[in-house]
Amino acid sequence: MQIKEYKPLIVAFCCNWCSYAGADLAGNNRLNYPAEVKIIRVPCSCRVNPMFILRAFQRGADGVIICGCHPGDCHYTSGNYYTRRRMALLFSMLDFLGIERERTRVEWVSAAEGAKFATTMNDFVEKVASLGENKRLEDLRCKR
Amino acid sequence: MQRIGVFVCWCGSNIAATVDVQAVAQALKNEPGVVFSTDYQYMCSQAGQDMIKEAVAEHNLTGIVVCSCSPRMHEATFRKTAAAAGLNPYMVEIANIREQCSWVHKDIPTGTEKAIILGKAAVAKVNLNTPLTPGESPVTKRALVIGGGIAGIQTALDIADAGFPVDIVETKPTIGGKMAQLDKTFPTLDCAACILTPKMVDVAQNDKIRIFSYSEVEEVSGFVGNFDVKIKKRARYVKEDLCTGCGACVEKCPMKKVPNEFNLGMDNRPAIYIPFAQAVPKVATIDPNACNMLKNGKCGLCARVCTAGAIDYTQKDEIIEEKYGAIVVATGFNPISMDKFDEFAYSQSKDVITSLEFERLTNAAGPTAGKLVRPSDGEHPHTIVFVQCVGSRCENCAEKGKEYCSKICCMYTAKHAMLVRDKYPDIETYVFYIDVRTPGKNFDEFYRRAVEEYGVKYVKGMVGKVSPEGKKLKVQASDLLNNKQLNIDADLVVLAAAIEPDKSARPLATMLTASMDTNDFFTEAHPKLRPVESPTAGVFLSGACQGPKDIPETVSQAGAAASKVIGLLAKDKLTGNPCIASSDENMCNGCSSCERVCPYGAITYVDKEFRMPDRTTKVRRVAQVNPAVCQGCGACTVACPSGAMDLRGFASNQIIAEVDAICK
Amino acid sequence: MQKITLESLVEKAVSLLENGTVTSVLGWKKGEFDYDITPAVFESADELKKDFVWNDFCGANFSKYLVSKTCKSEGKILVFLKPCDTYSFNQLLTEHRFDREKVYAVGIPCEGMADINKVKEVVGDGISKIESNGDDLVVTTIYEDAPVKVTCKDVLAERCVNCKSKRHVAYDELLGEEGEVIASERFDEVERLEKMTPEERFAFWQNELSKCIRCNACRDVCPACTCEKCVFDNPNSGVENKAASNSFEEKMFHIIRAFHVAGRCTDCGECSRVCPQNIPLHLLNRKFIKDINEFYGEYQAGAEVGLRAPLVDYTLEDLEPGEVFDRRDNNA
Amino acid sequence: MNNKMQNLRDEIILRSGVNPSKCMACGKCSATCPAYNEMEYHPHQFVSMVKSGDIEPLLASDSLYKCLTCFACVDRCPRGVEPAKLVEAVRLAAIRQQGANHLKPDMVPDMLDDDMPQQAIVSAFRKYTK
Repeated sequence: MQIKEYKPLIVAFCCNWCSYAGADLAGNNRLNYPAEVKIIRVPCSCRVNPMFILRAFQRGADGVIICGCHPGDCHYTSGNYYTRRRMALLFSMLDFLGIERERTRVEWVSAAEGAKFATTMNDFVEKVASLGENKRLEDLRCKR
Repeated sequence: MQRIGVFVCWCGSNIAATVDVQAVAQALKNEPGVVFSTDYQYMCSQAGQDMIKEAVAEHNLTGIVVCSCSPRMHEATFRKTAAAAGLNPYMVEIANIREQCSWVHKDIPTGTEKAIILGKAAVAKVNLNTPLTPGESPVTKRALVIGGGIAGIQTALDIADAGFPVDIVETKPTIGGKMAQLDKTFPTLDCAACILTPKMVDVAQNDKIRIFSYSEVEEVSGFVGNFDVKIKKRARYVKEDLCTGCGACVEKCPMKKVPNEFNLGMDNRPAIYIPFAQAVPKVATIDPNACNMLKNGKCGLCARVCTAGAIDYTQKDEIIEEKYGAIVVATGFNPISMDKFDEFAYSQSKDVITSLEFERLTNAAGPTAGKLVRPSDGEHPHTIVFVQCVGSRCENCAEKGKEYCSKICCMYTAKHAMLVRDKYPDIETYVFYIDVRTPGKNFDEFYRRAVEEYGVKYVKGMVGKVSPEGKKLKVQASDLLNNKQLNIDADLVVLAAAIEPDKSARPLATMLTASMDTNDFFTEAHPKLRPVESPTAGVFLSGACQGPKDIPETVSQAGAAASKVIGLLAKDKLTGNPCIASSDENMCNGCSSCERVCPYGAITYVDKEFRMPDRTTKVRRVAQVNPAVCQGCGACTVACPSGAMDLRGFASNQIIAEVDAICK
Repeated sequence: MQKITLESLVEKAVSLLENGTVTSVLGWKKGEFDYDITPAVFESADELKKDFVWNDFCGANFSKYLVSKTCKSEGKILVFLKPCDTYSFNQLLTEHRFDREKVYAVGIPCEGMADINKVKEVVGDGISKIESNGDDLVVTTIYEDAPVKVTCKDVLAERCVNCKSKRHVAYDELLGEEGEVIASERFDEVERLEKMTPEERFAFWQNELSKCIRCNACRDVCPACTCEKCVFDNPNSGVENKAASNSFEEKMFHIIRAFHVAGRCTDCGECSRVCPQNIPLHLLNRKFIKDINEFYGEYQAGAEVGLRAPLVDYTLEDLEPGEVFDRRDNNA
Repeated sequence: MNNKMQNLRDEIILRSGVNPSKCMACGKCSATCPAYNEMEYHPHQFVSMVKSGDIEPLLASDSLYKCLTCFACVDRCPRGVEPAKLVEAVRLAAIRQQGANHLKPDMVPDMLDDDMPQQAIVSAFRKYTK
């Protein structure tokens, strides 16, 4: 019997102006990263509601990463500063509830950092894969 | 229920090589709402677009999903296609299966599987799309130029030339800026005043241009096309409309020992002054920190000699409120302070000067009437050492210098050395350089002439220290090409100080919500393609406030900024981005969280009456979004605890639908 | 144990009603038992004299009631505020949730409220009567003939053991003596949890939150949860659910609720007081408060009207989300 | 550059913590160096020669012992290259070779005279001896 290799499911929220463009650049430069990463485009990282993150975990995501412009470079001048506070507090809370802290991450990726995008995703997928399936924040009804 | 058409693009082999496009089209056929699904070699081609239009007509589609390259590439194209087919352009969603799929994954099963999931997410989103229409706002046909240097002057002249009124706000008593302080200009060596002052006169005489000199911008609100600006006109204690600029008051003023900022403190001026002969407006200004009459009421001489009756010791600062459609920032630059560069002995010796001071020292209208002498004793110098890159290209000394190349120093230093040798062939001139950077029309030829024809001694290397000894300045430097350490007895040392943005730029940027880089230079909307626009709509950049620039570059950028302003003011109405926030008044608590995070001040509150289920009425405070100001970042949607605030085009339920589709 | 007497409160309320300053009074009323005190609106001196109560079980924070009370009635309402209630009062004012002009706030001192569960631990079930007597509570049960004496201090509610302030930050009039802000040890329990392994923490919360029956009492009593419509009741929010059908939704509800009140929660402790399952919900809020204090500087919601809550603010030098853990690991 | 030199270069860079690639060849280190005229190779040459792996001549040169470690070059360098630290690392590489101590105990008696502070000899001994 062949054992199916465990592949984590990663949801990446990317801001339209920097990180989504950075992801495009990774594509332009043919830089590989795992296909388990699925990108959702948002106008700014500050559009990402904690509810979206929890929803993703509920539906079976194993890791959620939020990418935005570097602090100071936000297209909307200050959106990512709010993201930074919100996510620092939210991730700390998830950790407080015993959720593995490696399952969540915020990374600043500029439109020029295609290579950083690919490296970040490779690294994130590897870390999440080593944790195995997300069992602490899942909804059994939503299991595949 | 939507009727969705799915169009999967091959992009030649760009997508088709790693994604089984037919399988994707087939798989998406079964998604809820999808009534038609197909694939094609080049969806963005005319034939591909026609295919979409036909399908819309044939299948009565209400939404479109294109699985293709990045939406950053062709979203606009397909929105236009949808509009041409009679659909609302915002009923289109793109699944990015090229940059974020086929190009990053290698094998077909993986690529295809991911492409299908991305397609499903796009379908899930389109199912919840609603037609969006952009809002419109009027345009005030008047421009504001902040800064009256050559950048601001050129921008204002060009805008006025197109027939639009322009106001210039300048903090100094006169326009002219740094260029007015220069002697000659490279590479043609025409005198700065000769080419600048006619432009200043043009500004003064143009009836479309108003000059607010000795003024500053106090407050900016509003948005592109509709800025409300408060300008503080500082009291100059002279009635501008009455003063004829005759100068009698300047001559008679008994308080003559005020350091003259126009000559960088190298000589003195009276308490009432006109910065220089060609000043515009040519109006006297009283320095309140120096004038005895203003300080303790003892004098009043200028009022007695003024035949025009222009002196007014009771004048107060005045606030002028005006509406503008566009704002141009032209705040310019300053040389950095040399106080921290102890090794060059700038604060120890009067004979160590900056290049800008050197300009004044050689200028016919300067403190020495153009005679080049040592500032300490007025003697003729025999050896002059020029040091380049002082404070520029500093990596570790952020508190001291700047990391960037100041760009203009190589050329003006060559100019200085050449002019010295031209006028005083007996003076030895040394230029210490790290690199000589001359990328401009006729620039390198100019530098070579300095070396070859004028005998300026260029030494590759840096000066290590300057120590005043008696009347001389001992200069210790390295000559890297000859592998020697040089010791030169100099009479004058000229430091090519790095330049930095004017200090007024930072608070101004905050007022304008325009972004800046870490060096306080204004950021352009795109470094290559939109170099004269700020990311903040309606704010434009002219001159050195955006980065170091020489005069030819400044003037061309000033013209470019003007043409962008003209393009904006020529419109009667602006159409906005329809993907903006909106608040559901039935759910809004009026708690102000959204207002506090909005970077654009787009949210205001009104008290509104609501009918309650028990037929009573209730007045509640609710948020309202100004569609012309909102840029659609979505910060408010997360700040809002009740979920009353949502973002059109990226609505919460749409994003959740995408999450669900991906995690299914 | 309360130093201020019932009589002085009633007297104040009656005089304000009679001189026309207020038209109604928000106060406490006896419920089915002596210890289940419910908030009530009184409109006459007779009602006040008959039903108004004030004892060691008057824990209810009235601030939230002002949201609905002030938008309906025309006249002013008198509200009695204990020190911790005044923080919620200010926070609601910051958020423009009620009309200050329609409120007459009387600050009253509080010596800490009793927790009926702690009383029951001592005397057992079947309590038929509780009376205050100096520093003691005299409890009569249906099973015992003689009443049992319980020292108030021993049955003080957790939030009162860790009282953060006996100072009123808002009032129109103050009865009794003003107290001080107290350097409490309220974060000790949060710290204890932080020191556990993630597995232990997960087990702790799994155990606690699985008790949740989604009665929404925590939300309904919370002075920060005054939304016109809660996201969990809104079918369009994407997260609507009325009952927790599994462990995820319990967590989802409590995480989101804590996040929504983060930076706005004054730590009044009402959520834990009303929880019928005795889940220590205040720990979630305190975790956010502790983090905010550590990451962005000390912040007490409601300390003043108009404060900018930390989540709608930022500085250029804020901590990166990834640094949160580095920092904690280094401190540990 | 042979393998041995490559290793030596990497070791020097590692030990000094200096990144010679940051050098923009302005020569301010050499311009400011008080021991310039005593040295065969000057501070900027140390940076450039270490960068290119041309280390053998440096190891053999007396310049290693002419540097006063006054750190003027470190203070003035606009790029934060810190040439003095590089010189120190090369010096260490030299004296760590077998028998390459620059100052040997039997040389000390000759150096003793009334003008020379003994402390200077002790610190020189520390500096120039493995």
